[in-house]
Amino acid sequence: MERLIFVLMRVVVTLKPGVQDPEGATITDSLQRIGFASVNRVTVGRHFDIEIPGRDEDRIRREVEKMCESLLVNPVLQDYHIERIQGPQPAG
Amino acid sequence: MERLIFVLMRVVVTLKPGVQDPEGATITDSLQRIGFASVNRVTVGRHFDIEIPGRDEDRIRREVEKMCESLLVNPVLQDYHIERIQGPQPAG
Amino acid sequence: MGSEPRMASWEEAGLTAKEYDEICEQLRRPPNALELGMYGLMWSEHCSYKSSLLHLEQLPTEGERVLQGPGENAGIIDLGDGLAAAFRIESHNHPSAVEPVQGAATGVGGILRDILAVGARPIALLDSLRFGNLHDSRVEHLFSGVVSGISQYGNSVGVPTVGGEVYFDDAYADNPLVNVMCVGIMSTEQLTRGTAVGPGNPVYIVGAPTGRDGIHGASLLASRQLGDGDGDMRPAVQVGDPFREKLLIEGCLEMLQSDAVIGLNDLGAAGLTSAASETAARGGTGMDIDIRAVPRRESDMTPYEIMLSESQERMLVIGRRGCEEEIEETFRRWELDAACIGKVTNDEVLSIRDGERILAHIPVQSLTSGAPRYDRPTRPPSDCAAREAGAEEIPIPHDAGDALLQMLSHPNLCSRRSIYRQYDHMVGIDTVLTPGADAAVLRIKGTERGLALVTDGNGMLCRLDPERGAAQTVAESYRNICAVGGEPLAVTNCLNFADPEHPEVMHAFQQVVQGMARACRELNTPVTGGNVSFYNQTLDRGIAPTPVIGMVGSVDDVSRCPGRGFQRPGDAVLMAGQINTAKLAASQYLNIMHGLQEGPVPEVDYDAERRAGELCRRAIMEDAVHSATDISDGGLMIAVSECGAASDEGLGCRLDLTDSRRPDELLFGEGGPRYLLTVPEDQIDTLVCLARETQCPVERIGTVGGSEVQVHVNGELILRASVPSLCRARGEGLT
Amino acid sequence: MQFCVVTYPGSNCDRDCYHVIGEVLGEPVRYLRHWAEHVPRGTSCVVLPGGFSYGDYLRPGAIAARMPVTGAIEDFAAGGGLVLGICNGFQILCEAGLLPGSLIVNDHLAFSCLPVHVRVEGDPSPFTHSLKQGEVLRMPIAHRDGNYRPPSDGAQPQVALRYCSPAGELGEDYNPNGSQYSTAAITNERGNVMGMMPHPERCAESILGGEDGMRVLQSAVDWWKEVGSYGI
Ligand SMILES: Nc1ncnc2c1ncn2[C@@H]1O[C@H](COP(=O)(O)OP(=O)(O)O)[C@@H](O)[C@H]1O
Ligand SMILES: [Mg+2]
Repeated sequence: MERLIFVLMRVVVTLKPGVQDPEGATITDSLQRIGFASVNRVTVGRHFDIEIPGRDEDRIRREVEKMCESLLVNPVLQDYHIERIQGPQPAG
Repeated sequence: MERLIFVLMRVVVTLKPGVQDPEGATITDSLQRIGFASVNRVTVGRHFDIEIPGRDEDRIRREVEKMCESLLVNPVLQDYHIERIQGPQPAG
Repeated sequence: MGSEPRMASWEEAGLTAKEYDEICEQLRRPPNALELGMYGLMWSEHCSYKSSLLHLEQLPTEGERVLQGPGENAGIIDLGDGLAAAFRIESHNHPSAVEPVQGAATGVGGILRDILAVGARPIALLDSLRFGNLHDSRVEHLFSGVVSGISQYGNSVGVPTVGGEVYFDDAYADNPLVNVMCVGIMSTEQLTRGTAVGPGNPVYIVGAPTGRDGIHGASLLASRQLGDGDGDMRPAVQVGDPFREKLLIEGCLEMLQSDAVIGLNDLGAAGLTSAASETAARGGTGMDIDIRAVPRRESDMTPYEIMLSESQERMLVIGRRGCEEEIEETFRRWELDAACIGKVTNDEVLSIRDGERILAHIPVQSLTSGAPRYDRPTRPPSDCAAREAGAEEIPIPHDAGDALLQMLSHPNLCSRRSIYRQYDHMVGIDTVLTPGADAAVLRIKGTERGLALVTDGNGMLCRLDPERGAAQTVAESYRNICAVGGEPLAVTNCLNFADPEHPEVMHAFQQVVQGMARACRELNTPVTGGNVSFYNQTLDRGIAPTPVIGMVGSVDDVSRCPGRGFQRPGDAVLMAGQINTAKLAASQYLNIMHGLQEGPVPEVDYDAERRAGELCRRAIMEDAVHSATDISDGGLMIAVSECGAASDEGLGCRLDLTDSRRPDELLFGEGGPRYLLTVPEDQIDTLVCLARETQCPVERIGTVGGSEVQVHVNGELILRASVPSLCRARGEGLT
Repeated sequence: MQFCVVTYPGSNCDRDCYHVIGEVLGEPVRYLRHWAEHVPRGTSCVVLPGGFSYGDYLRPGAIAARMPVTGAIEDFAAGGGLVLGICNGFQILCEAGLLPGSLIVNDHLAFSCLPVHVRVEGDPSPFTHSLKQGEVLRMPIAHRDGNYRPPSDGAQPQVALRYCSPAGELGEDYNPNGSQYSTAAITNERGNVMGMMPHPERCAESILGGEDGMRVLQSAVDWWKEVGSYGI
């Protein structure tokens, strides 16, 4: 029997430029207050690490793109890009 | 007058292995439900992009490490690593 | 004067050629680009009410309890004992359609600041929502997003969301409605008007720095319909910061304890332009503002952007000269920036400067009351006759129990628990009756008294008959307040309509206002304020006319407020009011079971309404009832089922009716004031006396007991359902 | 018995706690602001109220835990003073390391505002002093991040309350947020610091549908009278 092979992709989501980031602003403030006076700005983003079976990275990337568009990313407020973290390897 | 030079560092925070990830589990579920049946697992993490003045990247990296330890990361639940996104350049 | 290259033509400012000429005339010169932009916002439909004002003048706005009527940031009514309540409702429909979470969240933020602006502490929120059919995944996305936005913002600022309503109808598929009402409480001395008086007094902008977000929100997003190019408007989407809002609330309320502050105004639609010109207009003064002093989020913002930005979580504070330090210090303690951006003047002109350079110079009255007013053409709808069709032809259901379960599990009638569970409805520890009751009741600490609050709207009725539908909406709110023992006091309203330039829409608008005006006059609930939202239309599909009423009542003794749940076996089930007039026409039964939205909408019988309301209220305040509810959407059986489902012990009841009408009409018919009361045996006499005194019919229709709802008509058992099965059905609708 | 209620920026149950302690419990109470560097002398109990300190940004309780007053509260607790963290207050105490473990997002991800039942557990603490082990209380919860996770070193915290059925049984069905072992409240080893997700101040008056919350607060007062301090 063939073992399943997985690829691990990371979707990195950031706020669109110009969109307000109250969380980032509050974190910046707090860092300054607790002694990191020089911090100029902190912005917050998130990522999704997606484990998906297959070997064909192009196909997988397109699949992940579709996931972003249908669920993971809010196109009104967020931008994203996809990074490969691990190439095909047996599931962990 | 000299212009301030900034470095942009990214702190990538991920859940420690074994920590419950209700959000990741729900997203995995939803993706499967809306047609991405093959997705094996999604985990969720976040990142902080920190703009900090200076040229000395080593010093800045140490500074950012201190921020992680004193506020940004909860060591009970989270791991982190620091990436440089942009080297020294005038503030944007 | 400075010139702004970005907007040159009146069209881009959202104005007509005639309006542009009018501006030139009032200014006695052509406006420059910045001035034109300011006019564009202030004369937009959203800010100027240019299509609606003429009609709104019909509304009754005065009453012994009214301390402040329309025109201010919120209406205020006197509660006695030196206390007053401020309240208002506002829409955030367009922003929520573009980005449901943030659109709804910032809607909550906006209405909170209106209440804060009159000097009251916000104590309650209510949300009135409309969406298309939930089977559509796009609608589902809007629905869950809106609920989560309200929950995120309201919970975080610590103002409980104590009630609201939600309906699903294809009419809202493209244009969801998100109306939020806020209620605040204050001592009567603390009434702060949004006025700028006293030339030389400093003007502050407090809270968030001004950003590029929300530019053109009022003129473009809220004052015209959504079209294919919505994507382009997306940069206007704003992200709410409830944390900063909470600090603003606490900071401003603390500031109002001292007399260092003369006036407050929120920065909402049309941002600084509107806040400055409206406070000056109310005070009969002018204002001189230096935009250099305005804190900004981005360094390269133009004066145009600064004056038109609708960035959230900002307030305009008119201080007293000499108190600058106290003002700045108080806000600093709340971690808020207070920047002095100018001063009050006596020239009745709004001057905008960049340092020494004057950028705009406009008479205040020209921006505000100078806006045009339109008497837009109206035309009754052409398909009126078709809607009068009767309900006679529809088949009588084989199994009334099945029909009941089907009705109960419909999204329009089912339990709303999955929504209000996500809202903190208890913070503030005043919520005596939580969501799920006919009206929310909040106690007033330190007294026995309380406030009863409700929102209500019915687009289906208003589409069938705008005038009667609007009157019925007011009546339904009235019933909800009476059903918890409250005395209805006053009304705020949000009028959600399609394109006012369409004569049929304008006709419905005019009819709705007329119906609402009559009902509010008859029921002695003056209108203290409101909001109009036009252009809820996508291409040629407009929403149903949807006036949403927010009503405030006063409860003399909150310890008497009953729930609607059955309490004790053996209690008599009584019906009070217009007992035998319910019809299937224009009912939820026709809508849900037969897909028919038709039939004449009944006229409100105001005498019957007042009598029944008084009976219910007095029965409650005399502690004669164990439970009370009004019978509304879905008719008698839905009300009875809700009483069973709300019973802590899972009690049912047995009803014995004598009636010759069709059973479905008897069980599910709607119309007229009807209250369902449960009364211990030894209090039945009290009810009989009250019935005589109030001249309101009361009839015993059954007895509480068992764990089933059973209905016997003329001695024959026609419906039987276990209380757990009713609960299950009610729980299914929104999952 | 002198109480202090802490107000962090974004706290929103501070006024509720203040009202209940002063008007219902009838004990002296004052506010303590986040910049304070000391807990006032004579204070017996500090209450960290619910709400959204710092907007719950970053992680609930994380920023508040780094404010000066939290350090002062740590000293106060070390000296034996009583500390009660409610909801967001519980989150702050975990973030500050005064209590072990952490509170993550509810397993169903949504905010939940509803009444639940909790069972009093065995380990002694001033806050459960007057309650019987196994007794069931009804109290409201209102949170999005109440899913308790014990520390990763395997140490088991002292549990004061667990979510349960009205009859006191434990089980998935009665656990509103996925907390490990249905944990609703824990104390530190000494027992003088307690964190709880349910809101006792929301059920301290019968007009609001119950008075079980009073029993927790009254416990602390009784304990103070009967046992006295931990030596402050
Ligand atoms: N969107 C909402 N937000 C909060 N509470 C709601 C919402 N929708 C409905 N509710 C609550 O659910 C209950 C039932 O609502 P509804 O069916 O409109 O009541 P009624 O038929 O008595 O007018 C009410 O207590 C109402 O306040
Ligand atoms: Mg009702």
